[in-house]
Amino acid sequence: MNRNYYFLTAIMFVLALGTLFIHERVVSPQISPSELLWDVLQPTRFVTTDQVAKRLIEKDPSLLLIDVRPAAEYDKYSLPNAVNVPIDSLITPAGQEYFGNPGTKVVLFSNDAILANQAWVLLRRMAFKNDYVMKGGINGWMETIIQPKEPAETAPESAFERYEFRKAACQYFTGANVANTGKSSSKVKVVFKRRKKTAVAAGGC
Amino acid sequence: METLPHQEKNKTKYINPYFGGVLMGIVLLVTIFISGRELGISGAVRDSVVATANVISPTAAKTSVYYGKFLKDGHHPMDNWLDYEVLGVILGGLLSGILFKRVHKPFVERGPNVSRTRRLVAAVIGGILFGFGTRLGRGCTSGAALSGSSTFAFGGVLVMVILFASAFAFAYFVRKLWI
Amino acid sequence: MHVHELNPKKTLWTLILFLLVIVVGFITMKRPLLNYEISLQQTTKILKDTSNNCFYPYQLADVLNHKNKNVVLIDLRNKYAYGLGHIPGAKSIPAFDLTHKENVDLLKGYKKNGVSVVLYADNQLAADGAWLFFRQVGFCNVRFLLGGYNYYKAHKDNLEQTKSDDSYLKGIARFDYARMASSKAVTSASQKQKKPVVFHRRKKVAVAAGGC
Amino acid sequence: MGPIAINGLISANLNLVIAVFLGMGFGFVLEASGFSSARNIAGTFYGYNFVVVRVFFTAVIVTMVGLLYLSYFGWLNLSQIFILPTYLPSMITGSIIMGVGMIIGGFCPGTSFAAVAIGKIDALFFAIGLFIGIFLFAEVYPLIEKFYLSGYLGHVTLTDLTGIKPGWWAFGFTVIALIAFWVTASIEKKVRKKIKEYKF
Repeated sequence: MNRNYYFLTAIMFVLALGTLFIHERVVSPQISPSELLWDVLQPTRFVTTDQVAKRLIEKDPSLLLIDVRPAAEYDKYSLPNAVNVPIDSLITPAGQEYFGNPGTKVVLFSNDAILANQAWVLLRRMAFKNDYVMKGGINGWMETIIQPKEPAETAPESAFERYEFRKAACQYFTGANVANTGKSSSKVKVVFKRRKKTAVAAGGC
Repeated sequence: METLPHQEKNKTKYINPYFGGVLMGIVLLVTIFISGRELGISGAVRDSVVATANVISPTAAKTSVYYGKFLKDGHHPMDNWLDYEVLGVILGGLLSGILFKRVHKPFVERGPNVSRTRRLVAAVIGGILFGFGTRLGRGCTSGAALSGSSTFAFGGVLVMVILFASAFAFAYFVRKLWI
Repeated sequence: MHVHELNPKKTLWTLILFLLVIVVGFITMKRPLLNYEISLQQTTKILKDTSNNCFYPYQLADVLNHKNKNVVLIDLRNKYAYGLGHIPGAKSIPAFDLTHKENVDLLKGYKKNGVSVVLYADNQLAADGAWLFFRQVGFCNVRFLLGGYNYYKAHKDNLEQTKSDDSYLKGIARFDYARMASSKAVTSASQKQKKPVVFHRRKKVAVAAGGC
Repeated sequence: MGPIAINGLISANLNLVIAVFLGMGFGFVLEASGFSSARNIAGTFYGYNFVVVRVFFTAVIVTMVGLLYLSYFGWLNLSQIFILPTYLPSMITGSIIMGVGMIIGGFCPGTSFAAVAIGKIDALFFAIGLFIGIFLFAEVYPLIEKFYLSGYLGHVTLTDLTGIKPGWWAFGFTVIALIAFWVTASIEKKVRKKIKEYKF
């Protein structure tokens, strides 16, 4: 047997042995940690309850509300037209179908913003874009939209305007809704465009 | 050693098999690096079957359950990455044949105990079986077994193992063809 | 008939070339400062089991009395806010400087010595992202301060008593939502928006659409 | 960085041009390694010629190991490459049929094309058989569609399925292949003594 075969075997073995020690990156698409931290520190992902309420009233078809609380809490109460994706199903394919659709803005919410924010971090790690977090969560929703506080006399004009909006919104979400139920107008139909698949090679033989 | 009539006459050397393997691995790596997809052959054969069916009877091809899948968007069935690659495979084989002086007049290579006709019939039968199998297996030896297992795809390893095992198991019954 | 070249000299050269490319790769590669140490599955597990994640305001008392020396406080707010007021003994690392090498090394040192790191900002939410980030890149000793600096500021004289307070706790429902949302309903409360919503889910796109 | 065609660093048309050259490389290696001879390929299964096993497994382990290094250096994003989908029942059946076809015909599609290029009539007949086979498949497809699409596992890798890191798979395959190379070399030595007529 030629001596070179021993060298060949040795080189190939060492190369393969090396693969055991290198940090493997064969995982689903994720953004790099430094990118993640940079995005985490941006406050642009937060939206207010007022903004969400406005969009809901306008029946904005691009808005998709995602409730990240456990299913039991979702069953008790959730925001109108919200879809329940508990935080552990975010990493399953079924849960991910709601995210990353072009033309939709996903707003995550939980009781407070914390859980929704954590869900956002997970989604961002998985490279999903166009996701938002509702500041204050449902607690904030209750405090601002359902039971708005009247501003003090000395408050600026804008505070009163906001109060007026919130009162009307409250009417819409609590009272006005009932009048409309016959027409089932609360059903928002969202037509998602398919996510582009350019990211992965098509192939096969 | 005398040259038998059914064997090739020119005495040229093939490259060392390990050299071939390393080169093939590098070609595959470069392919994946450039296009993100892998080498494959049978998909191109399928494309040409689809294209042929489309030429012979466009309406029947479009309504056919199988051909229809590849004729949906008005895209020509032969306008596919794989078809260009297979064109290259033929050219590359020719290049190697010229370089190593192995291009010769058309002839039939066969085992020592088998007639020309039997060899050709066997080739056609083998081809039919292989062609049918590639569609079920989502690829051939290069597309599914080689590229698939190289990219750690479970399906690739599955095809590789079963393909070789099946060939080994069946080899005994057709030994007359080869030895 | 044909024979194969038996001497694998060319093979050896090719493989050495291959090895060289890999060596070049090793030399030229940019080593990222941080890597994900835990998978997404493990991350969701961490989020569920909260016992190891948070640091209660009443626990601060021990730190401030120097009874608990195993805790380092890190202020993630900017230098200006830090200058206006901070928890005594807290180190200032503005959030945007977190990935600087010296800060990462500092945290690595704490991890090695078994020191707990407590991150805080104005409120819990502001520190939450940074905390979750550090947990994912392998710093299992990093926690966040419940209530944040704002809560500490309001209660800094009676930290011990905050044990019975839960106003800083997040993630719990503060109201009976269902009742509240329907309290003003004209007719029945059960008629709410509990209808199943028809969303067109994104269909899984088969990658091999044109494949085999 | 890579795969560069997916990340838009080269145009789609250039990708097709490069495909021809990549195919040429593949065809060249196939022919030069002796895959243009049906007897070489069939010989594997009778123990008198292990060229196929050598070339095949060397290619597999070189690619596996190479891919892991490329991804480690950040040159190639492995999540963007094509992963063969798995349909258990039909793939198992298909592989069995392919195995039988290979031992009867003596070629596989790639090698038959490379062999046609240097003028082998048997390879040409095999290639014609391929066309017929795929045509037959298309004809019976409505009958077996359910079977064809059953047992879909998705585009799974070994790691997805087992949770074992790809490095271990690459290492395992390499060790098995290296052992196989040495074992086949010794088998070949013994068998070659018996078969007088065909030597390699």
